[in-house]
Parts: sequence; structure tokens; C-alpha cells
Amino acid sequence: MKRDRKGLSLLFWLFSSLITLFPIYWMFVVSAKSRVELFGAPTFLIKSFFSENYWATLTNTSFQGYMFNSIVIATSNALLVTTLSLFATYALSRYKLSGKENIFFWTITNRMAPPAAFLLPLFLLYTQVFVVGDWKMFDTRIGLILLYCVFNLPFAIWTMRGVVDAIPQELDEAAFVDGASTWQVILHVILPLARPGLAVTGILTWVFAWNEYLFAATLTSVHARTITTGLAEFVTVTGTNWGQMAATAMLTLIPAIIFLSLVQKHIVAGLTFGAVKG
Amino acid sequence: MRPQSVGWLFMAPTLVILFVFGVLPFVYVLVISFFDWNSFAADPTMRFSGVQNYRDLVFDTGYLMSLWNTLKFGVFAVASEIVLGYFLAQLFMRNFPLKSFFRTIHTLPLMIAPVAVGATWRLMTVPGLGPIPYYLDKWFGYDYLISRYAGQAFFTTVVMDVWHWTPLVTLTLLAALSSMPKEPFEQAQIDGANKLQTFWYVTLPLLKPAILAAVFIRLMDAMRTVDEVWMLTGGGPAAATRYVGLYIWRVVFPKTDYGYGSAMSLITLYLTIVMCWLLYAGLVARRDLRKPE
Amino acid sequence: MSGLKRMLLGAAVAGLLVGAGPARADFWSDAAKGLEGTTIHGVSESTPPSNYVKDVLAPAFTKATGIKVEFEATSWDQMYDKAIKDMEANTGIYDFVYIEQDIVYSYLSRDFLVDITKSLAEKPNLKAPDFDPAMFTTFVNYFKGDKGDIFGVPMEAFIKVYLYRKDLFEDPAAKEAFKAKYGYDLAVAKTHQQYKDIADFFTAWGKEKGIELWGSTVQAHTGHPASWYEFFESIAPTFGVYNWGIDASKNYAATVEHGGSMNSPESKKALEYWLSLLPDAPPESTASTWDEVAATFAAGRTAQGLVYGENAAWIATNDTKSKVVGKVGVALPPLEPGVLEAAESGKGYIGYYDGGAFGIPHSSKNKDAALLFLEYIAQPSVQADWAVAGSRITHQATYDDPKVVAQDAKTDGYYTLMKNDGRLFAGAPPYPFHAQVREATAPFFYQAITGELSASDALDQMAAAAEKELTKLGYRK
Amino acid sequence: MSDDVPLRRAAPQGFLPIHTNAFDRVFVSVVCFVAIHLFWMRFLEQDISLYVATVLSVILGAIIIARG
Repeated sequence: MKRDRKGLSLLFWLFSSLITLFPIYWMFVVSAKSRVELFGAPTFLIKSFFSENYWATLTNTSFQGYMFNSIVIATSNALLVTTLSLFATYALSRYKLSGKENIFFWTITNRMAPPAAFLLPLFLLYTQVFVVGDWKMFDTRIGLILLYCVFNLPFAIWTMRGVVDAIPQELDEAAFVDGASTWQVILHVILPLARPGLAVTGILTWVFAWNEYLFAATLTSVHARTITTGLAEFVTVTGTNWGQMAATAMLTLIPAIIFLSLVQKHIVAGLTFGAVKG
Repeated sequence: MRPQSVGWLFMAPTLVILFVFGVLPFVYVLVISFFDWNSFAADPTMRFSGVQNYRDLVFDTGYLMSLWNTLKFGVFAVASEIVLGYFLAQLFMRNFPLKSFFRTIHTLPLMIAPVAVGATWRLMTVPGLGPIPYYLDKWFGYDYLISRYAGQAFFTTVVMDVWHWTPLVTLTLLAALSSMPKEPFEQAQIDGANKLQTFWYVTLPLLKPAILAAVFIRLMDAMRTVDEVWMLTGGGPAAATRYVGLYIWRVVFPKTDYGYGSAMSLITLYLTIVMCWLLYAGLVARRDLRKPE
Repeated sequence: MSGLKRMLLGAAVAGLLVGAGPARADFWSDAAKGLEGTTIHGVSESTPPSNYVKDVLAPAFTKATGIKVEFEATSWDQMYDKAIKDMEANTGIYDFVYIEQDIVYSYLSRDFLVDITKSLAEKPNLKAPDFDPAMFTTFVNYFKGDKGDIFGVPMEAFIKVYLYRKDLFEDPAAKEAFKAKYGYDLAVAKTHQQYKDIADFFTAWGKEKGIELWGSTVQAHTGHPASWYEFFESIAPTFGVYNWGIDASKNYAATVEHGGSMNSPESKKALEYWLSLLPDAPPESTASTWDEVAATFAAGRTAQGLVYGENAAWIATNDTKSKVVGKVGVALPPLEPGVLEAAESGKGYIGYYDGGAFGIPHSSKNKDAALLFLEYIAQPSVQADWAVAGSRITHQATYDDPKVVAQDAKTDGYYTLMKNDGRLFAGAPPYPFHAQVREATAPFFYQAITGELSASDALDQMAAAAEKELTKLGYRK
Repeated sequence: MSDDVPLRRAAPQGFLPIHTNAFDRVFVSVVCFVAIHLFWMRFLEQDISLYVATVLSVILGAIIIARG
């Protein structure tokens, strides 16, 4: 009986993985084909590997730069956002701030704006307002890192709020009684307990920042361009270079998977969490 | 012992960033929305036009249709994602061989940029060449032409969105499930509750904040989807998948109709806020706010 | 870019540096005195000609002058958007921008661009000895202002031609079957009826033989402006409907009622004809932009089609991208009677002359350096390699270069066709409201493709929408 | 705890179905203001001037803020 269920569950996971992986597999198939092979009857198997798609991206120095920018921007943004959101939700949860429900709701609304129309004011801000001497915020990494907070902070605050609220107040009260400072409480009481939530928030904010297209495309030019805007370079009037685009997309998966595996184990850490509380 | 000022201090960086990068552009867009401004009109300067943009907007059937389509898209996609995501999260709470491997696989779609997701799905569904239409036709004789039939295109965008974003829901719910206290479940077991009752009276209330967070985040993201659908169908066939984000994008970029686009953005933002607020007030705040302090 | 191509380009740079020789190097370094170390910043679409500038010409220019070039190659939409934002807000991010032929009137109407002729007259020390605007092909006329001054240096130009499969058209079995069915010889179509017959014939032929072959490409994407362009730039003119059916002299009228021709009987006939080709087109046609049309043809899935000329070279020569190498024929598009005569007398045109140029925005802060760069890429000596790499020709000296002549033979005379008959083609009409009218009318056009609207209804609504938009913009009084 | 009290109305319930504070009521009246204007422009403006809508929604807003 038990063995049967195990087999069944394995079968289920294999099947659902197949569905999940198919589009990614197809991306891989496309990345391994030359352009002329794409326009013919589709085949599921790869007959030959057209490695030029990969080499073209790997040896292209501007793409190396884009990849580096993406990693720096996404990681800094994720760190910044998780830290700020932990502070913010701690404040929302533990302090009696006047009108805090309204502030909370207002922070969330920042994510709702359709981005297209907001690009113009941001472009003006970045090129004409945030200017110090020769330095403009336009086409800088810090510009994107801060901007991504606008849609990532609301998300992070919302997710983290439930997590921080769920941590029993008695725990930090007890720490305060023991003479701990607010910093110490956050660092030694809240942070360990909020780890699963923080990990998920970190992953998702990282992903949102990593994948963002419209802002990055408009507010960067050469120096701070990210890999997603690089992907759009393959769509041209003389032909979308599907193969190289897919190959580049496959390559962007590698840092993402590394980051994911680094952070994901913290989610599992939460499994013992119930015991702490009980 | 805990002065408000410390709390505000913790909030401050968040508020400052959101003010500078969120509120300032908002104010600009608000001002622009009362102007008639198109770079390539006969008169390219900004002219105050009162509420004319809004007046045009309430009669713009294209815009209203795209709002309606977006709403349908959002509801279908988000509902499927929540159900599927909850289901998967529950399954991931169990122990089975190769668990972390499968979990990684089920998170992968999230890691792909929407532009690339749109491109991949486009290549999978392009009539005649993509494997899906090709084999549907070959094996079942089914005519799957998303560039021709509106219903199929709509359905495909929903499936693509579900494929891409269900992992987000799974992860959020998984985190919430794993940090859930064990007590209430043990209590329910002692009280002799069956599975459905446990789900309804214990799991669901405890999960509510996480589920709501997922619903809201997904709903607002669905309301402003641009990249994926733009790559997949370009908003076609005709206006079938021209969701509001895409519609605004077309007005602001190619048409350079900044005033009208701003008004459109604000009304979309307004509707999203009202929708979320109603949900929020109805589902979350209601009980909390009525609670005596 | 492929490794092989990269190597070739490398060789080209080397050749260029040696060939362009010390004599000219003097001018460049003299002219750039005092400008060394400045950085100019440009934006363009990432097409092969642009990438050639980015990868080959820009480094060579830096070597010759000491001026650094930062070149942003991006997608079509982004390029427009950012160039316009920069010039509109006068921020001066870009020192040179790509100007597509169809947007130049918008830019000129806003006086966004620097008058190159005038600038060079004012600063003779910057004028390169071999820079001569008269040496460009007629394409440069699109970048001239009222007084004949140039505002852009052409960097790519193509015509949209009729490509057909020589091997199929010359297949004896096909010839015989065609003659038996239609009563005349299978040959390159001169009229729309012939084109349609051939399309029907080869679609049936493909079905019969069980091969993936259809009669014609149709660039009919239902959510992308490419389909709109195919109709107004390549199909409508062959029926005698010019300038999108909008008449500027009659208060920008579009409807027949007000004197326009967007919904004229000829226009409706043209749309009906074009839609009638859809059943003869492979299934991907309703998801095809300019790009997929070329790829479809290159994959050997259609017997004929209208394809942008920038693709002609790789379709005919590059066997990693194309299955029809050596089997491609090039001809003028099929026409209604009288249209060719009208085009020859200068009253009309028979298809689309597309391309772009680099111009300098007024907002630029390094105009001198940018000017030098534009002159640099306009040198006769760099044109031939560039033409071979990007199948573009903007300079008259290019046609006779042995490399181009060799390429011409491989592409069944595409370059010769461009040289001799280029004058019969025309770019987009000189309207500053290009994208605005396109966006306003395109939704109805897509509905015609999906069959929600009939050709006649769609054009009626489009004409009305165009007039409404023009009134809103203030052009139509 | 006392910090929070002044913001809550002394009277426990207004006519709105949820417990509100001043911010909420301003928010609700702004939402109503916009909605009334949009509907007015769509359905009534041909007959009645938009200023009527403005007056009406200001009055409604005042009521909501005062008694919501």
C-alpha cells in the first residue's frame, strides 16, 4: 500500500515536471537549431547541436557586461528590498503607528501602476533631475536598483507582513526584558524566525528584478543594460534571431538556478519552525 | 518603551524611496493627464485641455474592451494559479524521494524573463511551425491557430501566465505552510475533524494572509502584463489579447499621445486600487478593523 | 554574429585600415584635433548594417581620430522611443540617432535634427575631402529638408521585391500542369491575376505532392503593424492607391467622400486581393512579420512572395540560414495595368523603398565629433564591404565594386534591379503623423485579416478613423 | 495604545459598512468623486453640465468624511 502511493506520487511528479519543463525544453531545442531548421516541421528531438548560438552570446563582450549588470542589480535589489521590508514590517507589526493600515495599503498601490505612462516622468527624473555635474542617474546600476524597489517593496512588505505578524510578540518582549536592544531583537529573534519568509521574498524579488524589461530598456543605454533588454536586441526588422535569443535565455537560467539553490534551503529550514513556537 | 519615532525610523527608507520613485512620477502623470500633448501633432506643445482626455476615454470602446479582457484574463489566470499553487504547495509539504529536485524544477518557469517566456510560447504555438499546433493538427485534426481565433489566443495567454506564475504562488504558500504552528492541527485531530473540516476551519484561516498576498500580487501584475503577451501575440488577433498594459503602451510609445496615455494609466491604476481595496476591506481589514483596540 | 562572420569582419577592418591608407588618416586626425578622448553616443536598431557600424566602422573611426564611439543597438520600438524622448526632452544623451525613412518627416517637422550641409559649410575644417552628398543614391532625397540640405547620412536602403523560386518556376512538370490548367505559360507574374493563379497552383501542387509548399507569402500578422505596412506600402500602390490613400492637398482627406482614396474602389479591390492570398499562404502567415516572411521563404515553404530586399542576400547566399540558396529569382512586383506607366512618369510608385540614416539631434553636446563620424561612415572606401555584410546600398560608388558585382550575380541581380528600377519605388509618404495614423487604423485592419470585418467595411472604418485622428492631431482642419 | 485613539472616531460606527478612520473616509470620497465624474461624462454630460457632478460629489465627499 505505502509503496504504491510512493510510486504513484513519483509518477505524478514526473508527469507534472514534464509539463513544467516542456516550454523550457522547447527553448533549448530552439537554441540548438540553426535558423533554417526552425522553419520546417517541428521535431522533438535534437538531431544536431548548433553551438554557434551559444558561442555567439558567450564570446560577445557586451553580453558578458549585461549579464554582470543583471546579477549586480538583481542581487543588490533583493538584498535592499528584503532588508527594508523586514524593517518596515517590523515597524508595522510592533509599533502603534498612526494610520498604519493606510500606509500599508498605500505602499501596496505602488505596484499597481501600469508602467508605460510612468516611463516618461522617470526618464525626465533620471536625465534632468537626478544629475550631479556630469553624472546622471540615467544608465546607472544604482538607478535601476532603487527604481526596482517601487514594485518590489510593496510585494515584499505584503509577504513579510504575515510572517512578522505571526512571530509571537512574547518572544521579543522576553528579549527586551533580558536587556536586548531593538537591533538585537531584530537580528537575533525576528530574523531567524522569519527566515523562510525572507528566503521566499528574496527569491521572488530577485526574480522580478532579474526579469524586468520596460524600465531597464528605457532607463539604461550602454553601461547598465541588463540581460533582458539584451534579449530584445534579437528582435529586429531583418529577422528575429530566435536561436541565439533562446540560447541567451538558457544561459540566463544558470545564475538564476544558482541563486535559487543558495536561497531555497532556507525555506526548508522553516519546517522545524512550528516546534519553536509550540 | 517603544516610542513611535523608532517605528517611523524603520519605515523611513521605504517611505522615502516610494515617495521619490513612486509618488513624484505619479504627480507628473496626473498633471500631464489634463493636457493635450502629442510630440507629432500639428501643435506639439502641451496645451491644457481640462478633462477632455477623460471624456474621450469613457467613450473609447477599444480601451473599455481591453479593460474587460484584462479583467477576464486576470480572474481566470489568478484563480487557476491559486488552486494549482495551493495544491502543489500541499504536496511539497509531504516527504517523497527527490523532493528538492522536483521543487527546483517547479520553480524554474519563474526564472525566465517574461520576454523570453513570450518568445518561447510564441515558437511553441506559431501556426504551422510550433509543435503544439502541428501535432494537434496531425494527431487530432484540431485547428489551433492563435493568430486567427480570438478564443484560442485568449486561452493561450491564460495558460502561459499560469505556467509562468504558478510557482510564485506555490513558493509563497509553501513558506506560509512551513511556518504554520502545529497546535491547531493537533487540536483539530483531537476534536475529530475530518480532512475537509480541518482545511476549512484550520488551514484556510491560517493561510489566509498568504493566499491574499498571492492573490493581490498576481492580480495587480496580471493587470499590468505587457512583455509576455506582446511577444506572444502582439495583442492580436485584432484586439483579443490587447490587454490594458499593452493598450497603454501602444498609446504612449508609437502614438506618442502622452496626455491621453497618462489619463488611461491613471484610470487603470484607479480601477486596480479600487478593486484591491474592496477585496482588502472586504476580506482582511473588516474583521481586524472592527476588533476593539 | 557568427564566428565566421566575425573573422571576415576582422579582416575587413584590417583591409580598411590598410586600404584607407595614410593619406586620409591625416585628414581624420587633423580634423579631430582637440576632440580626442570625447565619447559620442549613438542609438540604432540591431540590424546587420548597424552591427557592422558598431563592430567594424566605429572601432576603425576611434583608431583614426581618438574619438570613442558608444553604440547602443536595441530593438525597433525601443530605438524610436528613446530617441524621441531624448530629443523631445532635450537631454542630449545621444549624439547620433538612427532615423528610419518613415519617421524622418516627424523629426523634421519638430526640427529635431542638425542640418548637416549647413554645419559643414560653417566649419570647413571638419569637411572630409571625399564627402559628397551628390554621390549618394537617390535614397538620400528622403533626408533632405526644404532647401535641399541633408539632415541624415543614409546607412541602409532596400526595396521590397518579388522573390520567386526559380527551380519551381522552371520545373517542366509544373510548367506543363500549369499550362494545362490555366491556358498560359507559367512565368514570373506581371499582373495580380497571374500572381493569384500561380499561388493557387503551387498550393494545390504542394498538397498533391504532400510537401510543405504553399503559393505565396503573406505578411499578415494580426497584432503587429507589419501587416498594415505590407498592405499600404506594397499592395495598395500596385493598385494605384498611393500615400496610404490620404491626400495632403485636400485637407488630409482619407475617405472618398472628402477626396481621399483610403476606401476607394481600387483600395478595396487591393485589400480583397491581398486577403484572397491568405488561403494560399502557409499557416504561419497570420503570425508573420517582415521577419517571418523572409524566413518562410528561405525555408522553401512558398513558391513566391514579396520580401524586403535586406533579406534577399542571405536568402540567396547563406546556406546556414536558407534552404533555397541558388534557387531565388528577383523581379518587380505584379501590377495593375497603368501603374507602371504612372510610376515611370513619376506620378506613382510600385513598392516600398525602405531604409534609414544617421542624423545628429540638436540636443547633442558633441556635434562636431558626431559630424566626423557620419562623414567617416559615408566614405566611398568603406561602402562595398558594408554592402556585402548588410546587403544595403546607399552610395553610388558601391554598385561597381567587384565584391558587390559578385554578390549581385548570386542574388539574381537584386543590386542591378535596385540600381535600375529603384526610382520606381518610394518610401513612406512625407507625413509627420506616421505612427499616429497607423495606430489609429490598424485595429480595423487586423479585423479584416481575422475575417471579423469585410475588406470594404474595414477600409471604410479605417478611413473614418484616420480622419478622426488627423482632426484630433490638428492636421485636418 | 493611546496614540491610536484620536484617529478613530469616538462614535463606533458610521454608515459605511466597515470601521473607518479619517484616511479611509477621505479615500472613499476620492474614489466616489472620480467614479461619479466618469459616469457623468459617459451618460449625463450631454444633458447636464459636469459641474453639477463636481458639486454633488463634493457634497457626498463631505458627508462621507463627516459621518462615514
